[in-house]
Amino acid sequence: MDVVTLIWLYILGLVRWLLHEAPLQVINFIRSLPTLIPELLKWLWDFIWFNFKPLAQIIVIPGLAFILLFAMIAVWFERKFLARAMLRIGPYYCGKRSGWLQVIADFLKLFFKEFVIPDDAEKVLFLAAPVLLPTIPALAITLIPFDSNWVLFDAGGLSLPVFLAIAGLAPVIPIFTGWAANNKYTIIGSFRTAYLYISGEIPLVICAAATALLAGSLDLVDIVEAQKPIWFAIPQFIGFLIFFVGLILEAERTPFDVPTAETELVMGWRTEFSGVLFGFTMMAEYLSFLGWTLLFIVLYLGGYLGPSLFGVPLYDHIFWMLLKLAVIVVIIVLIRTVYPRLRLDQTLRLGWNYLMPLSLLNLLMTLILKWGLII
Amino acid sequence: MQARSEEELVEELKREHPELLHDAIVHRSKRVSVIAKRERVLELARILRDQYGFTQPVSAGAVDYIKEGRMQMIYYLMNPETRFMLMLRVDLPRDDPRMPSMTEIWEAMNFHEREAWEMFGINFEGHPNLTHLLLPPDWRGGYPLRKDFRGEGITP
Amino acid sequence: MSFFKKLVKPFLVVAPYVARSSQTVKYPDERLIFSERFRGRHHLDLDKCIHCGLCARICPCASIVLVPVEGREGKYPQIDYGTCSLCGLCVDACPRGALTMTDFVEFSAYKRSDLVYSPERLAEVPDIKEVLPMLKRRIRPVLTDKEMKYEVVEEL
Amino acid sequence: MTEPEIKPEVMRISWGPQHPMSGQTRILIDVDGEVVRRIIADIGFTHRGIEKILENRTFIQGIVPIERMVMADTANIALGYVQAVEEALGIEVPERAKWIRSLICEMGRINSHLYAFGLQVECTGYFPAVFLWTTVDREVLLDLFEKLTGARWSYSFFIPGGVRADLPEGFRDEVRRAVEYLRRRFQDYWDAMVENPLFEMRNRGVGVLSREDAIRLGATGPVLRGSGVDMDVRKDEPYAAYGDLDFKVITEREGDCFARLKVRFHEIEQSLNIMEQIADEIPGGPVRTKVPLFPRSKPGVEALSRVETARGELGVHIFTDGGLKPYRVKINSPTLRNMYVFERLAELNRVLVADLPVILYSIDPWYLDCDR
Repeated sequence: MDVVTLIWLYILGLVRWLLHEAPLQVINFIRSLPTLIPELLKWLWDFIWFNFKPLAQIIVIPGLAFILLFAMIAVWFERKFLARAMLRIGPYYCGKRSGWLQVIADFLKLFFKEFVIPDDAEKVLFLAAPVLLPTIPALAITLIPFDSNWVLFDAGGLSLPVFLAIAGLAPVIPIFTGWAANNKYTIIGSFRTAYLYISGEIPLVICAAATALLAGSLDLVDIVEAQKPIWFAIPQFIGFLIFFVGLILEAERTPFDVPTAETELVMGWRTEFSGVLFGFTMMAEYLSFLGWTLLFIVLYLGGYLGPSLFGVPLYDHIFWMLLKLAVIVVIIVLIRTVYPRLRLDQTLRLGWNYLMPLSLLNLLMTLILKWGLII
Repeated sequence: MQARSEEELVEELKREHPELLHDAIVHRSKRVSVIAKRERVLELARILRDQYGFTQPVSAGAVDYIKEGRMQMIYYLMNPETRFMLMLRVDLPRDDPRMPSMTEIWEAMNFHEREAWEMFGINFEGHPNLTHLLLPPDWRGGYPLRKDFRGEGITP
Repeated sequence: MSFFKKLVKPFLVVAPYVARSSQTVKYPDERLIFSERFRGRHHLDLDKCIHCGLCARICPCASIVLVPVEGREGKYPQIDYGTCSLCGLCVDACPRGALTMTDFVEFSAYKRSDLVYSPERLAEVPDIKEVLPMLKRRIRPVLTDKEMKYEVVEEL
Repeated sequence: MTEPEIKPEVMRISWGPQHPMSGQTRILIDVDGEVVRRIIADIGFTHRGIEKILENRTFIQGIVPIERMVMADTANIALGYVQAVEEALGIEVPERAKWIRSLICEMGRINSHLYAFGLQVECTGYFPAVFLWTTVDREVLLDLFEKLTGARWSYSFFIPGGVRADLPEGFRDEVRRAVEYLRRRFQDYWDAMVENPLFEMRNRGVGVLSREDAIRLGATGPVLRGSGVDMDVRKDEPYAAYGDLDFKVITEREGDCFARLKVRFHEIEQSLNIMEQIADEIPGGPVRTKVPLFPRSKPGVEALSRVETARGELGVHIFTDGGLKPYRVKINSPTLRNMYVFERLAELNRVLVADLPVILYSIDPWYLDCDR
């Protein structure tokens, strides 16, 4: 048989199939549709849920979008709020009186500005710092539970110590940045950072340990769940206050912004950064602020738990977390309008002489409380 | 040994230390001038500070009398008790303007003497740090407040 | 305990300020109404000027020069606003009141030579809409109370 | 200035002129860790040679350049010069003009003190509210200045023989209203700032200057009065209308930055009292005597006038030679004296790097005044 005959046979067969069998199959398919569609949707949902939920977490909450949005809103709010306290208007022309576009404009300006690397700087370290700086708090934020099953990084029941360990890495970078930039202001600023972190972090860790003790778990989700009867802010009032002060101290906000004291050290360890490098360090500041605030909410203010009426929680949702975050941010910005900066020695005295003994006292009280509960 | 009024102060100064000063004048109330001899001005200054209570230095500056060929260095001093302003004047020849530094007695004359040095070219012997104060360190244009100073072509 | 009281008190003082109206004048949109004596740029009445040149002599900044005007006799003052300090001594010195001061303070120009105002230019008073095209309303400073210090006037 | 040698164990930091808080000067500090071992003030960045400029201006023209010495406090500076000219030329001033001069001087003093106040707050950290509040409240005074003199900053309002114009219609009521307004505002300053415990921590016991040291080092103005010496030219040698006015010389014992701040704070209160007194009791009469536009001096006259500016005692010593211009004008500026005190403070106290801006702004430097 030659090729032409073969083709003809094939076409004939096709025509026969179309006339005899295809209509039946179409009818069958249409008949089975009502059962098929839910199956299809379920498959699609499972596919999205299992494959894209981590992706959504990475991108939306607590991922990049949330972090960037938080930094933007915080910057905008801070500028506008401070301006109001100073009887000014604040950003006005860029974005219809509210000035919200100003933040984006500033970000674009920082992004496209030329950045300068000093001649004598240690270039690798100098350039590594702005990259590493936002990474550490961002990594720590992944451990925060935004809902009972909304944890990006499962640390196997050890998320609190892992958080503290990661956050404890943060001061290392300012220290070697200050050295790498080869500037006198940066070196003084970096040493101040070292002093400050040590004095602030130890009370924080002790307070966090007390909450873990009270909850009986090192997992942040468990700690939140343990707050269902009552938020830890009440049984641990001393720890709550210490953690609040320590959080401002760790985030380097006024009145403890000693390492970047503008009136003394120009910009502290950040003096030599410009353009996009400076933008990254600024973002890192807001990120570490965000990270510590979230931990504060999780440990003391009941995380994602809603307000409970007679022990029955109303509705637990991410929304509560964000609301609490907003309240804390407002309070910390208000503190900035009201207080001047403390000196380094006064800050250290506060850390070692007051926060540290008080946090130990708090731990002791928690132990006694826990012991009493067991008995 | 406080003098009560301006006239008494001047009389007493003239009577007690005629070898140290040329003249002493009362301008008006609370304004006294003493014209000292250049060689022994340090002794007079020490007496003024320790015995007459002129412990507060105010300022110092010079005047260039080009026609008379002299420069006059004026130290403005203050007595915190009586609130008299005393002007201790020292006449210096214009071609050789040098005198002992007063920083030994009134420490705060440091800045003012540095200024007089760079503006008038008066040499203060024994000044701890006779460098430019207001003018740039590489200033080579002469002495700006002298009357024969011409501003052209001296910008460094 | 008084320490904590003191610690909290600044919050109570600062917090009401957040709700208070701001004191900013949004300049190109709003502009203050200046007082009667305000010393802005000059206005020259060409008919009153008697070419005496007192304004040029008394000017401390030497920014007034007498120049001839086309179609008129005598010389009239020309003011260089690059150096003028708006002290108003020329207005005081003028024996005939030919020079007066308006409340225009907008001098900006692209060239230095544009800051030199000829007598003809001084003689004309510009329209505010030409000087500030964005201007919408003016503001009158009033001292009423804590809340409000500026009162908005819609007229132009 | 050529730099002195550096010891090997210290680090020298050039603090300014490109620094957020240094102003137009360079301050070299030798630091050993956080402790400042030595302060070297390298002034002269804004030297304009005002003394030489004045030799080339007639007596009336000189008012304009000398006013540019301190922009926040032009009235007092101009008064020093004008009084010296009047004394050298033998010009009488009518009584009403003297009272108007006092009024403007006191308003200028409040203006300058408010500025100093705001800066001292600014340098203790960010603490942004109060600096802008003082700026807003200065507007009240500036509006008054504008109504009276026609300019908001450098008025050129005093001329030999009086002032250039009388008070405008209804001005006395406005002064009274402004005084009322400012008094009310100062309560907020006191509560938010002076009584703020953190602010007190930053200022108390910092940069202490004892009474003896203040006199020995030639401090002046609020720095001297903050150390407990009640020297005030307005009381010692009353000029303008100060002989007839009732006010107190404010002193504080401690001699630290906080004492200087409190001296300024209470001096503003005194100035407000004086403003009210003047508004109530100002006598009538002419405000200027006839003085030729180009007065000719007598040869060989000299006149030293002293006035109390916001920063301290200003002396203007005019020498004449019989021409239309002064032969020499010597200006004893207050900031130059206080800058020397600032230089020595590191030796008298333990000064930390963080205290440096606080101490610097507690002496209220105005570098244009310092460099002239």
